[in-house]
Amino acid sequence: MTVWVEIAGAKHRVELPAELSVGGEHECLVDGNNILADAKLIAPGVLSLLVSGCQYLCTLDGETLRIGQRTYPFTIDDPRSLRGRSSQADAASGPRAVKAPMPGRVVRILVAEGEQVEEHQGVIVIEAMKMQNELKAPRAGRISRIAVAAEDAVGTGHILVVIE
Amino acid sequence: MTVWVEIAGAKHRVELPAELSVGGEHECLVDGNNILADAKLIAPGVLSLLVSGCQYLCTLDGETLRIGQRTYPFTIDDPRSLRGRSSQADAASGPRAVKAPMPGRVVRILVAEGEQVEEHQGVIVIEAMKMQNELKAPRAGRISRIAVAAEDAVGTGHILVVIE
Amino acid sequence: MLRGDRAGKIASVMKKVLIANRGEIALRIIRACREMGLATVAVYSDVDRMAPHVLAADEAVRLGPAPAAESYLRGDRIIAAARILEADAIHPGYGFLSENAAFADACLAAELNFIGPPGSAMRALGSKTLARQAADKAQMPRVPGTVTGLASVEEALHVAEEIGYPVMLKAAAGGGGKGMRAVTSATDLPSAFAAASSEAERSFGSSEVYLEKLIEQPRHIEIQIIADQHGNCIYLGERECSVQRRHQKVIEEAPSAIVDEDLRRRMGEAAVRLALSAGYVNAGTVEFLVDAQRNFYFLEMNTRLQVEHPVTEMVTGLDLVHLQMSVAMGQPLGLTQSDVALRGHAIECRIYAEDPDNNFFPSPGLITRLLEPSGPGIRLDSGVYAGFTVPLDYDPMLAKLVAYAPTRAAAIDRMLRALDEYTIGGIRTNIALFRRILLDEGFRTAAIDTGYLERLLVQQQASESVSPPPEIVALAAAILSSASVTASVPAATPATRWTSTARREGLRA
Amino acid sequence: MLRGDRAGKIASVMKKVLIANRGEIALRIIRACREMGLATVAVYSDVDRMAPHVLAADEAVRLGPAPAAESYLRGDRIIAAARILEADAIHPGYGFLSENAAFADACLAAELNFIGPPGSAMRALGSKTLARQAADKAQMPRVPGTVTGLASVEEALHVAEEIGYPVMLKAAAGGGGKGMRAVTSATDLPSAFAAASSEAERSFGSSEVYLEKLIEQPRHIEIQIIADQHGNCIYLGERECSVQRRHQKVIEEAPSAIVDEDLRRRMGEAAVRLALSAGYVNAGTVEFLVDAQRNFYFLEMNTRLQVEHPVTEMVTGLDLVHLQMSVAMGQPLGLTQSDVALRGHAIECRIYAEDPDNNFFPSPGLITRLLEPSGPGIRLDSGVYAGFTVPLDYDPMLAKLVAYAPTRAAAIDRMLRALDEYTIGGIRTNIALFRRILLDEGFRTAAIDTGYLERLLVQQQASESVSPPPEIVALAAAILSSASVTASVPAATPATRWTSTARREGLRA
Repeated sequence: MTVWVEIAGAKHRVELPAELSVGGEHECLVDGNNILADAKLIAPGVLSLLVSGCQYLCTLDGETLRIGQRTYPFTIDDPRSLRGRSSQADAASGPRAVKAPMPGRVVRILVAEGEQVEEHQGVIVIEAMKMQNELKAPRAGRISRIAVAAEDAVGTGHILVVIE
Repeated sequence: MTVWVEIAGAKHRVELPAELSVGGEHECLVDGNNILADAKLIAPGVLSLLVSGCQYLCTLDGETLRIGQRTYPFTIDDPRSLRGRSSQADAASGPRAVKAPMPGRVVRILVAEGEQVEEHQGVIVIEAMKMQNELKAPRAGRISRIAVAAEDAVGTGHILVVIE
Repeated sequence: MLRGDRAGKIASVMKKVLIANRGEIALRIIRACREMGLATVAVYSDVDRMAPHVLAADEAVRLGPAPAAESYLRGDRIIAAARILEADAIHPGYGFLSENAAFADACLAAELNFIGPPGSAMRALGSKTLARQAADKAQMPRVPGTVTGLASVEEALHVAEEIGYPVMLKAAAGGGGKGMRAVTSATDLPSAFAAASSEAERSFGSSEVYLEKLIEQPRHIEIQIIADQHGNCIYLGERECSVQRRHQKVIEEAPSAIVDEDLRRRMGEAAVRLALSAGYVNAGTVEFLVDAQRNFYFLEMNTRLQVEHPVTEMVTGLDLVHLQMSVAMGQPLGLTQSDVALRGHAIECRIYAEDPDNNFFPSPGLITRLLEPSGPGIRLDSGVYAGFTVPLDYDPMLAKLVAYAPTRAAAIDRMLRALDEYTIGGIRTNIALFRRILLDEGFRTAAIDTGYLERLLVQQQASESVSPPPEIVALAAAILSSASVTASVPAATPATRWTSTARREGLRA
Repeated sequence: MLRGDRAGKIASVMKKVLIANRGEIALRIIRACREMGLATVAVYSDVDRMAPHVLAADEAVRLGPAPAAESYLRGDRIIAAARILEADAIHPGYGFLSENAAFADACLAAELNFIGPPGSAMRALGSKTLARQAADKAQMPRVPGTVTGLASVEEALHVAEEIGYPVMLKAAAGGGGKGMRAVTSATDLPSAFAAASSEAERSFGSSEVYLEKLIEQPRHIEIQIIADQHGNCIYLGERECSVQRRHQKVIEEAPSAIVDEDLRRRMGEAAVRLALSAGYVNAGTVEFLVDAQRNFYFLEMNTRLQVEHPVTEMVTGLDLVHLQMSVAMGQPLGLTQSDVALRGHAIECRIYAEDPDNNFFPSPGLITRLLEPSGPGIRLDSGVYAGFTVPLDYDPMLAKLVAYAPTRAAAIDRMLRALDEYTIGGIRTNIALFRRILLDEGFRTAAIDTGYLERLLVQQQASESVSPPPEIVALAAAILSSASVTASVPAATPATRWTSTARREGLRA
């Protein structure tokens, strides 16, 4: 099985044997280099990787890999993976949505539909865990839509305001 | 759904509503008595039961229920349950098997096939976790079969010796 | 100093305690009750039915919907629950109703033992301006400035001239940094006064502000005291809480690296004087600012158990919640000042559900995976478990991780080890931030003040020396991702329809 | 007292430590190394690839198949692994090779720093008969009896007559209760002598037995000592380990309820004299029997870190493994006897995979569920996790649970609270047994001796007063059973083919 992994802007080609489950070491190819790895899944999302005597305890959390105390955001390019490439929707031009970065409640809407806003101007305030957070406009433009009202509960990624 | 539960020799008829999953309290019938219960499954096998203000944290371990620090072995009489009634195989008369009470290795066999043994006479020694354990004959009789040899690895419930 | 016959009668029958709080502190108090043979009643809002404090209690009562105003702040419902379930005492924890004098009074009126100071002491020491007057009476050094609210901007200009710039405007009813403005010259004062007043009005319903000399790069050091009903009051050493972000404590430690025996005694005796002057009973904390010359200035008094009380427990060997209960039962302290000795060093990290990489946004939600540190010198007071959904309605503290060791350096290194063992999956936390602080030379040399962390956060983060090679990272990512898609067998412990429903309910809330 | 130039050279370069052990003690040592900035190498047998100590280490090396004789006892392979991975020190933990003088010598020969006493000190104090001779030289009280093996039954009869019955026959090379016989009269001695000799021959390959006066209902109390390479040696108070089953410690505590300052000093000074007389370096324990009149008698010396060292750490505030490392690096202790003070009380429960309801049969296997205690005053040194398969090849200790509190009574009640929070599912454990002991009046009044637990176990177990009504038990059983059959949705975190394979592998082993 071949998987492309993108970490910190660099793409790596990783070839894994079909059956890693049989005990002992396995030959894996990373960018063409042979790595003899003893990989054990300790629990779902928790992997112990033993390579040349070094032991790495790796945990998966969403799209982030953690090894020791270091974290590595990554993307996978594999048709069988649940995670595709990162979305290209947030392009630089075209309408841009202000989305909720966390679950919360809408406290105040600071703009009106049709209003012109500057980049980094505050557009909406949402509250969670006793903290109010003012969300800013990602670019200058005109408010084309306000998708929520004060007191609304919103989830992560919920579209709040759209700027054209 | 009706379930018969046997605990410490007493049988209880328990009627549960079909859908316990909807939040809040539910009417359950135990031996004909109505109990208003708020039941929440915290994790597989871990239940928080709230009845008349009292909170019981209950955990399931095999055929044993634990509430607080007390444990209650029980059996369920429900066609849909994975656990049937407890096996009736270990009757008082007829051939009796000496089974391994834990995984281990056979260290010594203390009897020979055809030998007469007394009740509580040692018949076999198995070892696990640096402890040797001598297993005794459950009743007097003749050794009709020795199913293992020294150094064999055995699992829990594995038949070791049969006494007729 | 006894609180009268009635209180005495109440105190004599303490068998069941209602804990009017949630999260780690409710669990911590339930544990103390269990250790003392006291039955426990938990209270909960709709989103907390499966919270750890409910699962740990003998009895539990629903208070109402998620918002605190409709649940944990409903003193009437809490008192009603206590009466129905025949609890004889209420422990308020910290936050919520813990410093509400009217609630303390209402408990007393309902013949419930409020485990905390009497309402009168709370009133005398709870308001910042009243507390400053009490501090003056107790001959306690405090930051030069007004002790009452400023009537006008003219008065503010006059006082500022007298004590000298820079000065600080503060809301009298305030806390948490709201209604505060630093002012460096007379020209800036009028606009700052207007802004602070209106922010105070918006935040606390009172526009009253007062003015103090600004202490530059102060350390925040506080004294833990405990007083019984018989007039005994002692101090249990200090805690240093200078590592703060937006006036919220992030790391606390005991003892402070800059407090010696003499300074500890002088601060401690001042704190005890203040407490005794107000008829204080039970545990309390007197907060001070300490300047570079080790002058200390009274800041305010917290009339309750503090979040950071465990570091004091680690270095004194005492249990503050046990002491709170004994005192509330009318027992004498059983300790004199000379019985209190500090040994070793303890550090506490407040583990928050927030994302340090993204403006510290809160991060409530389902905890999918939890690996907790333990072993020598480690104490974890946690309020979550794997499978629990952290509600968005309350403060973001998930747990307090405490490390104890013979020296400050060893405690720091032990904390780093424990942080390495700590994994909370599914939500973002500030665990990695602590690693950064604890490796920073400034923190390690105790060169800290209340502005330390904000300065650190604007610095470029140094990359760590040891790090796995990129091909190992790629390999691990590939294997873990493949594993998650090739899942083909049911789990060893299959989740049930109930669990899934419960999780959906939690997420929906 | 320095171990010569070569040892000095070795000691000066300690950067990476190989831990020649498994389970909780390997993890505990790895944690200490991490806290001290030392890299770690774990070793493992085939059934331990996924053991916690491997997952916690920086590097890991396979030793061989499951049986200890082919893995953890293979000193040659361990030394080879240390050389290949360029470790400069080996910590042996307890058990396995920890008291093997030849292994300590082999480490030295391989220029590896053995973190423990020199082989010479182990030889002088390791054999029971040699140690008794050393104790006599150090003017240490010991149980009256022979210091060398008995040549014949006639000599045995003669000695027994001299010291008076009852007497105890013991295997010189023995331990764990094997080759021991109590004898109350001369008529019984010949048969007991023959039985003890042949049991000693079978168990230890040597039929040598010696004879001691039998101390009736003795307490087992031991002194922790630590010595550096510069001739400094101090004692760190005592531990009481009288709660035993089949000569295996079950509960340990510090301090002992019957040891006062004077007795502690006399026992401590005797222990230090013995250690110094043998050129002892590093941590060690001198075990004593104490009779009803508080006379103490030397029993034996353990030339290694003990299982129960945490209770000493809790009451002294010190870290014994950190001290072991410092001493091995050639550093002076940095502590004098007057720096050591005991504070509060600590109790340790050894959590075993065994079934107290079924003859204490061992219970290895897959841990399906794990809820661990934590919070104030609780330390857990564990060697397992949920999903780990406890191998049947090693000793059954899963974890050590330690409770600390200001008093013995509070520590007992705290331990009860922690035991209530502890759930280990899938295998049987002795958790419930501790509850029974800690609630027993005999234990609570410290009326314990080495026969205490065996006497308790033959008593009828009193049923506890508080218990949920039968209908609640029935309801809970019904709901949990139904839930487990109505499972219809996949788990939130689906297990993968790998996990399942891994579990099958673990179970098959």
